Amino acid sequence: MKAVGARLPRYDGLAHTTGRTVYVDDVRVAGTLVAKALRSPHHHAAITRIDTSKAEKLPGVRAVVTAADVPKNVYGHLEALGVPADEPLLADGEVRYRGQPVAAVAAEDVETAHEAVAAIEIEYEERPALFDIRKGLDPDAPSIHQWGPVYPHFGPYNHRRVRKGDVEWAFEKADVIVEGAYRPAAIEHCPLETQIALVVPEASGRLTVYTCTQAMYFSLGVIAAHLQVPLNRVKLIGGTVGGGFGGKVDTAAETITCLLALKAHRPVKWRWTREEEFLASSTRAPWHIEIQDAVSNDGWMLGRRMLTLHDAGAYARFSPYGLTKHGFHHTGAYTIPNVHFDGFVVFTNRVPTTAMRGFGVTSVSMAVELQMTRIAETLGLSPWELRLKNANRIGDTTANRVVMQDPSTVPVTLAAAERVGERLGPEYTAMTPARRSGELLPEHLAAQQAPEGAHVLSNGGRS
Amino acid sequence: MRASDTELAMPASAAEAVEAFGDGRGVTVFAGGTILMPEITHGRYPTGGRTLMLTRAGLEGITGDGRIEIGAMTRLADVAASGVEPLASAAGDVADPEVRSQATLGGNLCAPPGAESPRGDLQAALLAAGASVRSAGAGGERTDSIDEFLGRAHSEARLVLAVELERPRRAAYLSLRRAHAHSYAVMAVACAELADGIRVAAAGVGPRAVRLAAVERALAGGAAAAQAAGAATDGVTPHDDALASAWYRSQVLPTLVTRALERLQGG
Amino acid sequence: MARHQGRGFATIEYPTGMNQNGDPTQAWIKLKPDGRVDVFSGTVDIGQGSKTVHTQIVADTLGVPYDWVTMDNSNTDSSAVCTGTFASRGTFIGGNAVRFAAERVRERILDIASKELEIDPGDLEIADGEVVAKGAPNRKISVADVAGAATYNYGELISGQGTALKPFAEVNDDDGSVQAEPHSAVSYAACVADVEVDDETGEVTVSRLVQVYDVGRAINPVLVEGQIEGGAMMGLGLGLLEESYPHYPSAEHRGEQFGAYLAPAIEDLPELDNVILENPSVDGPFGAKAIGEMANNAQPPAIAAAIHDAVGVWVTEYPATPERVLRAIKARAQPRREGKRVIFDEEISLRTVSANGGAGFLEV
Amino acid sequence: MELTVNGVTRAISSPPLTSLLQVLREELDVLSPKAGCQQGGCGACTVLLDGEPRRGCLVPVAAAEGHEITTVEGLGTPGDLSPIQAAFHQKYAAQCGYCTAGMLMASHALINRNGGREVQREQVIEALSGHICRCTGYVKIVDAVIAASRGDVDVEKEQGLLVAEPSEPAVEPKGAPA
Repeated sequence: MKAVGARLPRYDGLAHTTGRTVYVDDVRVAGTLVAKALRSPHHHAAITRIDTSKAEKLPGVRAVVTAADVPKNVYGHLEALGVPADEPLLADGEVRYRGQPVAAVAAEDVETAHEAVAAIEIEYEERPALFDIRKGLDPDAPSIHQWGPVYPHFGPYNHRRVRKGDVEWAFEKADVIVEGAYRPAAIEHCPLETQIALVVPEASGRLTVYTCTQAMYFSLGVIAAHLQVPLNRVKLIGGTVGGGFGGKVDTAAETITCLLALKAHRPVKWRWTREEEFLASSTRAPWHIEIQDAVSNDGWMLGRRMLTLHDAGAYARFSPYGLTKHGFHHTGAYTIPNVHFDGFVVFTNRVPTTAMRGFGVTSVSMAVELQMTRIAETLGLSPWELRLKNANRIGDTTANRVVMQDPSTVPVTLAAAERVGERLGPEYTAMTPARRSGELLPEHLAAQQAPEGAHVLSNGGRS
Repeated sequence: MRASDTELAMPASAAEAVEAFGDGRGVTVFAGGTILMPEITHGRYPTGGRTLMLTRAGLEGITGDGRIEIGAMTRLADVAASGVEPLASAAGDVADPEVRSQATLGGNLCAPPGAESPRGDLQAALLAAGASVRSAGAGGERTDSIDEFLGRAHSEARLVLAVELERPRRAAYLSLRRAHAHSYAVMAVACAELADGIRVAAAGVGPRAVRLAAVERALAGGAAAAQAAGAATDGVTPHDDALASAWYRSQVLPTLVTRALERLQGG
Repeated sequence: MARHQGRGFATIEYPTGMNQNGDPTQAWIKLKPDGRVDVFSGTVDIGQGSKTVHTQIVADTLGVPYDWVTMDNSNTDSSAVCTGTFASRGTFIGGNAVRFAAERVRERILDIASKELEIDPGDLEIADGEVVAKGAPNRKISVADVAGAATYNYGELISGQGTALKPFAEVNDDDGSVQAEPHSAVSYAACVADVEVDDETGEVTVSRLVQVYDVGRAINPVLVEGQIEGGAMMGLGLGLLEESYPHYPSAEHRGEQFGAYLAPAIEDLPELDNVILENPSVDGPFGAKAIGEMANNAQPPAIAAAIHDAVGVWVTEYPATPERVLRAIKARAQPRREGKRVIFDEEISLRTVSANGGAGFLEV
Repeated sequence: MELTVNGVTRAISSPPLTSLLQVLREELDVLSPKAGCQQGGCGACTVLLDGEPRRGCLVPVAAAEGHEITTVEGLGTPGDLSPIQAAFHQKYAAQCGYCTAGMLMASHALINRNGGREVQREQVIEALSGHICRCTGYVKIVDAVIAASRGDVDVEKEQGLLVAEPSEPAVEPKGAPA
């Protein structure tokens, strides 16, 4: 082997360092129009009137589109995974977050596009808005989503459940119960390249879409679904992106630009300004996480109850997926035999939240790891040894019954301790991820352990 | 209106600039452009049909020794290199070297309050230094104290020509900022010992910088730094914005004042 | 002025590939008549370097020099399905797709070489662009000649396709259990943060981050470092700086300027000490696991723990802005003890903040 | 108006208050400067005016007339890299590449200003303090600028692909499952 493991130069390094990498904004097509959007100034409002006729008549304006122009306006990014559609491409009768696109224009130049947006006549009737997920089920909470305050489609439940073992036993047995609440904030992806699309209508009727998407086939599917065309009517050109971090998994600019190009019969480019990016691009979700851990005085994690509220913003987008992933990983890098997890996707009048680096699990790490440090502090134990003692090991099972085959909690923790000169007891420094036995396999962990060779337990745990 | 429709004037001297400015009605003054250019790019051309670009008006330069005059178009990079404290430290604290190479003293002085964060990073230093502002406009040229000028700012149109100040005996400047060149400082405190005593001013505690008169009185009465700083929030009404809350500003202002005064006194 | 040092740490895990799987990446590869290799895959390079990594995987799977391989991920006509660049799936799943395709191509090369050399394909191997008989190094044919022979003598386009796909893992909605692994591999990391806290202003400075990552196999170690370093700064942002709504939940304050959004800047850069472990995964390409997404997960809790170590307060609302740290220092909140329960953070809890004590969320 | 970009003087028809960035990209097809924010906040559009770094989005083209403007296109080409470009390539200082042009121009100016001496880490941090990179964590950018200032970069080698060098794990694997 020569290439694998080698410090080979970047495939695109020379292009990057000579300014020759071609991003969407660098593609030049003659006759390209400029797109701009009319966005909601309100967090929550009914649209009582919209009239685009003055904008359409402005010299230099080539297309104006609203919800009425979209073949299938309401589509869900995760319909294939069973998440029903709830989000309109262009707002129709109602806006649910500030910055939500209501209409878009394509014009010969940017100043005309700005004028056209300003010439669209629109009237709103403001409605009460909700921003605190903890208040989503308050009796007086405003009604902001057609599904109600929380996403209701986790099978028969309105929340994602993870249950394993006997959590009542664990809390009964515990010497100490440590409770904490953790609140990661909304975060911008903030790539240097803002959302952008350039759409060229071909003579054949196909659309060529220059895209900054992180997910070419995913975006192809989303565009084709909104336009109600087969996949061969749209060609995406991309693969080179000026930073994504999850925000460009959303198909943000492409589809509306397609509608404008189809209506104008001209190439159209829509590059979001940085202000639009900060105002209306999706964010990492804010979360509210409450943990109760049942622990023994000698540092065994006996059981965990965890409640998570995930702020979806105004529409579901990927939130049910992210929350499920969060629930699957809610024990972190540790084996906890008895767990009871409930997670809710709560709607607010914020911009829809979406995937971002570590989606669903970053929030687990932020909550669970600080909780682990707290537990160690409360029990008067070393935070290193608490983690090593409860570390994932080969043959342990996760909260959702997956058998661990190559866990590395122990090697990474020991390597970090060694690097900073942390002195640990010999029983810890000698640890490996090998299967539990002896003192590392107390009675309460025996039931969760999988037989040798098993990959998934259909029914693991104490019960 | 469209920026492309504006009538652009580029006066070649101070006199031409004053004439072109007239009474300032319908005129947008373009100094360094660090605030104005993004507005133009985003289709928000501010006011009026005429833009007065001062780039070639010869309004830059730092002259004098005891009594110092700094031209309105002097770049912050040059102010920062001037050694005239506390102005130099304040100028060096603005944004990053590229912005400082373009932003001007006059532009900074006339910057309207930002929607999301404070602006006018130099105001506290100018207040502390007891500067005066020479400007033109309706009624002709005149010189105001910085306190008067800021008090009337945005209620009348003035073309700033220069700032004048006596070099303070001692001065100190301290800002509280996140380590981000692109972010405005949360708060800044400047203090200077002049012939008639110590002046202390703070930026970031209101829409524009203010003198901390109660602190100055306490110092005049012989109070030690920390004791005088206890009065820092007297008459100050901090605000919430994207950088910090009013609560935070109230809590930390005395600390910042103490540290600035200790720096002033400790050398 | 009172500055306090503190240290905290965290250990984390992160799965590879889409949660519950069902996310294919397909790739196909063809040879030009001189043996040069064209790879078509729809995996988007968002800067992490997937083009480089996939090229390395294909080069070694085929046994040809790296610079023989051309990667085309540019459009949906020539590339087959790739679900996308997310869920840390680029190296593991995208890499497996190009690996599987390259294995097919390798079989075709050996088959045709076998005809040319009149040696059983099982007795041939490919290295440095040459097909060589095992144990008889002078009996060989270049891959270029094999490709030429395929094109002009045998009438064959040497090509191969591969798909990396794990079947969708159904979830039991009653208890969250799954019937198949809901991911492809799990990566692990630990992070130690050293901080300095100013107890009068609440300002926190991260002076050093020590980070250990188990990536299975570092296909390109410098690109792995790049993910670790970039992730460290993003994690620092999550822990200390960034917030879309600085006065959350007051939504009027989602800023629209860089001046109000504190993406980590070069001035925030602490000393970084990175360690890469290579405990190979069972089925990743050359043993690789994931690195991209997990890289910003460990720093925030390590920093928050370090703040506690420095000044004795818990800041559990991220980011730990100067304001939050100062409020915690002023409040010096102690947990409420009730029997064996030690209850922190009551003031921000659902029971306190919601109008009905959390009814509907709690105890369902 | 006329504008001199990378040694070539061309007539400009954009209105005088158009940003230099806009003129470079949309009128002259000089594409290396990027419109990262157009607020002066990110540094992706930094170009050189008479050798000094300026934000292209903050300079009106009227104020750029009469000055020599240099962009990455004027620094070097894939077959003829400047030292700072070679260093960025060799040190992997670019990931997505969108901030790279601005970083290169500011770094190039810093090294020139420093008159052939090795630049110090603090100088790099000061010079690049207004430049946002969301990918790299800046580590390799700092390394690249210092290396370029020292002449510690093999420009010849960077014209093509590097020869593979085997890597060593930083720490021996331990506890690997059988």
